[in-house]
Amino acid sequence: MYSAIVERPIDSNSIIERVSRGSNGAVVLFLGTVREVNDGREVTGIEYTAYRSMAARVLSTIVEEAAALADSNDVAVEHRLGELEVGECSVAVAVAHPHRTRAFEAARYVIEELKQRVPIWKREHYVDGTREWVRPTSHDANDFVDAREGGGR
Amino acid sequence: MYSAIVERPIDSNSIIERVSRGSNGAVVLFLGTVREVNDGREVTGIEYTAYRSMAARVLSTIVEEAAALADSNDVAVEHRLGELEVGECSVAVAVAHPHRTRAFEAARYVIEELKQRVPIWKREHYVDGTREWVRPTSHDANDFVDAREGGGR
Amino acid sequence: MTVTVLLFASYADAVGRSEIEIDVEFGATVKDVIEHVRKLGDATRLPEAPMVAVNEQYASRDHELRAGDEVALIPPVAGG
Amino acid sequence: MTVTVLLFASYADAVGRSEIEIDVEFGATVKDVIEHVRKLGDATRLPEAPMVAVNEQYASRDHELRAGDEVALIPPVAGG
Repeated sequence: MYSAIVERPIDSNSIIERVSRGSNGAVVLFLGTVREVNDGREVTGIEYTAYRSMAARVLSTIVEEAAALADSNDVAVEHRLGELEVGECSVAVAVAHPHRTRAFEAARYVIEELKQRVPIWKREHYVDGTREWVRPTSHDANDFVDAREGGGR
Repeated sequence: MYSAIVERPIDSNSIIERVSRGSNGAVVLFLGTVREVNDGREVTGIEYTAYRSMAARVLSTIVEEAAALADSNDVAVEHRLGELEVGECSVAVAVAHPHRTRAFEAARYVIEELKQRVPIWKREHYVDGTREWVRPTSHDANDFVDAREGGGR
Repeated sequence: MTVTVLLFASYADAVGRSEIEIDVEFGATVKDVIEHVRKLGDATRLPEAPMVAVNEQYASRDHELRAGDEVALIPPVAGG
Repeated sequence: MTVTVLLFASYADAVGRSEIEIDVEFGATVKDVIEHVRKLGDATRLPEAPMVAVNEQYASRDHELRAGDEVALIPPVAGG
């Protein structure tokens, strides 16, 4: 198991290597990358900040949960902080397992839980020079956070 | 969209690069690798063969289906043939999408359909020098093939 | 009429060949080809109803063949 | 007793600070700290019921605080 909050570019190969073993037949890697357009606005970059000590702790807990779910210790995640350009990788999750179903499930679990529980925030920088803190959207599975927050956008 | 049957090592980075674009926020990569133990027998390597022209055709069809499912052209797959050692990658699937749910679904679709429909076979080589054609197992989701084949193991 | 039969993996081992030209009656089906091939090899290793592709498309047992068709007997696939 | 309040992202912007030491009554809860902080900043930008962590663990509004606790007001998280 491996989890880290980093301030340097993420190397997806090194994340894969952390989980690869001869007993595993399947590796699932998820990469989150900075999109050039979000909610119709052209983005030039994103700045990630965190409640760093808690983020590291929650991330580590999520990896332990995913490992228990998959019955495998071969779960790794890295989240990057700081200024990222369009196309750069903000998060990488890798899970290896003898069988692919478990690898897919555990990788999905890590990214969904990360997005709901890890105290990390991002501020998008737009072409017009403005910047704005991003609220979670319901494009994927963030409804949970909106509900907990008692508000929603 | 990209699909290929190859006889050289698979470079997962090049597969990721084929689908990465600034409009995508999520990349899912699946790697199938040769396991050192299968059904309790110690494996030294695997030999993959195919009905090559049909395999290429079916693989291409599956990629088109996954692209339609995900509403994205950023779907790529490579399957290797020949002799592979333990730990080597036999198949790589990459899907990129603005949103992660679709990327996960499409990547899963490609590998499941590949395992059910693409005419590729593998012969495992064991420590004791014997070799055997591998029948699909039901560890994951190959029940479909067993059913179609009217037999099962 | 003549059709080409392709055999792969365990089926090729069972018959001892990977490609055969066979003569079949006009109007012959996939089923007829399977029966023909099972007599050539170790029939216990060739199932009565294998998956079959005709000209690279999966086909049913009663699919009617034409001269020159490529009929592939497809063992349980195991890619990935 | 004194607790440390941590503010992040939009909440730090709303209050103009990222860390505050505040005095609260013995037996004060998370809710009391939130009310205190909302008076310091632009309350319209600080919700009445934000997510809160006490000593790095998510906590409910009626969680009772102890001296020296680190109380973090957590804006909607947006990692990934």
